[in-house]
Amino acid sequence: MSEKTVKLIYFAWVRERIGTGQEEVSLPAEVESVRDLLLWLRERGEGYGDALKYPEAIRVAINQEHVGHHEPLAGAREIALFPPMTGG
Amino acid sequence: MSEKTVKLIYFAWVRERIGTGQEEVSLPAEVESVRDLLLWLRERGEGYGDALKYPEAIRVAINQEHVGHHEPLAGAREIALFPPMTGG
Amino acid sequence: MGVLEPVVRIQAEDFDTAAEIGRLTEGRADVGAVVTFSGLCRDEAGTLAALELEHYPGMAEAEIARIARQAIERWPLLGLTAIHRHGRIEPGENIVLVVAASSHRQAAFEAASFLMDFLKTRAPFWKKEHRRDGSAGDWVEAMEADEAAAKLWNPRA
Amino acid sequence: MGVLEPVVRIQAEDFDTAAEIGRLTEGRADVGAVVTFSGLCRDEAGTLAALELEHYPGMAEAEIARIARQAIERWPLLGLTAIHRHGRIEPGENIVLVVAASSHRQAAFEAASFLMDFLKTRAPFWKKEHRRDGSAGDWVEAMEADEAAAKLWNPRA
Repeated sequence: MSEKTVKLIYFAWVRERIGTGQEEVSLPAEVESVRDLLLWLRERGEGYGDALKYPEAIRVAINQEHVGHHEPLAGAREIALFPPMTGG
Repeated sequence: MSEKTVKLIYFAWVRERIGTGQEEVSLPAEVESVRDLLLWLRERGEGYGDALKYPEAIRVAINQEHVGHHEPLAGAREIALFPPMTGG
Repeated sequence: MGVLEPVVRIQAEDFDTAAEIGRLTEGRADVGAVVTFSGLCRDEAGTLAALELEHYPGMAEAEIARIARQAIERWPLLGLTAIHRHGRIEPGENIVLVVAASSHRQAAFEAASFLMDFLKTRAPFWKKEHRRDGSAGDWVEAMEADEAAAKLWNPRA
Repeated sequence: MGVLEPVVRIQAEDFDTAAEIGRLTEGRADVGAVVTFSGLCRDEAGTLAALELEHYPGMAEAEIARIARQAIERWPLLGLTAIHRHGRIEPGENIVLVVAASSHRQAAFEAASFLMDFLKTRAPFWKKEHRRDGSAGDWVEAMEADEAAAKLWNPRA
């Protein structure tokens, strides 16, 4: 039943749609992977639903490193969600 | 029997071996191609023989454009002989 | 001599390309080739007022340094610099600079090109357009061509 | 708008890379990518005192301009500059500069690389080494790798 607290950070249109740049959340134990997190967050409200409507379009970094959607969340302190990058 | 006068220009070790940077020469009518010129010049003296011992190693420009060894000399006013380029 | 450490900077202010070349070449005579890439903000046929560049502080530096270290492993480099600006950038202004120094030109060209392809697809930066007509700007969309360019460096991956 | 004319200069004095980038980018906002290549004199592990660069006046400019026009035909460039020095050049000093500007990075990278490969193999310049120990210097030999690099741009030729 251990809930874990992580810092979520959002960028670009993910941030705009969710309506905040970052927040602390307590994740239920059954949210084990990146994909689980995206589906769980999507149900948190309209902004989240709008931002995460197409979860496969969302890029994710755990502790400031890119990860795939099957990555487990174990050890995650900081999880960032964002659209594909457009730097350079 | 028409002899034609052309300006010959030499660079790098071709210049050093021949011992001059440029000269005017009258070419016999039978010297028709670049290859003919290289073989004819090679017989003009020791420096020339030394510079043009391996004619296939010599690069040639006619009127300041690179040409191959089969190029005819017709229309040539300025013919330059030099080793492979090493600029850049 | 240890492994080369790349110079990586994320900054709001403009950079000085000549100074960055000088930093990699001055006081040494083993560098034979320096390639620079400067990326500039285009005005999109006059419709763009500015780009707003958002980034992920901390990860932006770390990710660019990771890409730069991959380039250093892959090519015999003598210097490697990557500078990426953030904040508001107007048409004609610089956005990004890469400088690669090596003994020979091929390594410098390839490393600079590699670094740019991966900066485009892996560095956490996002561009938002501010339009000259005042209309709400869009977020620039990632280009599939950039993904494809990055993938070409690892054809078997 | 006519066809782009390349900037080609053969000179004894050093060049200013930042000024040459500025010449291609200032007062316009359609340039998105600038690639520069600087070729420098290496000291060959401390044995070299200087290079003496001989060139064919007239043809050097003409040939570099021909190569530059080929690049302009082949890639959508917005600016192209090639500067080659002659005379005595010491280790650490600049020898050659190429600057290519385009809307997008691939054209700028490829055009700069193309120009360098052909400068190496077609521009009428020759390097003589002056050795630090005062011994008679050799003429630098052309490298087969440079010929091969140039040929790769026209695989069917």
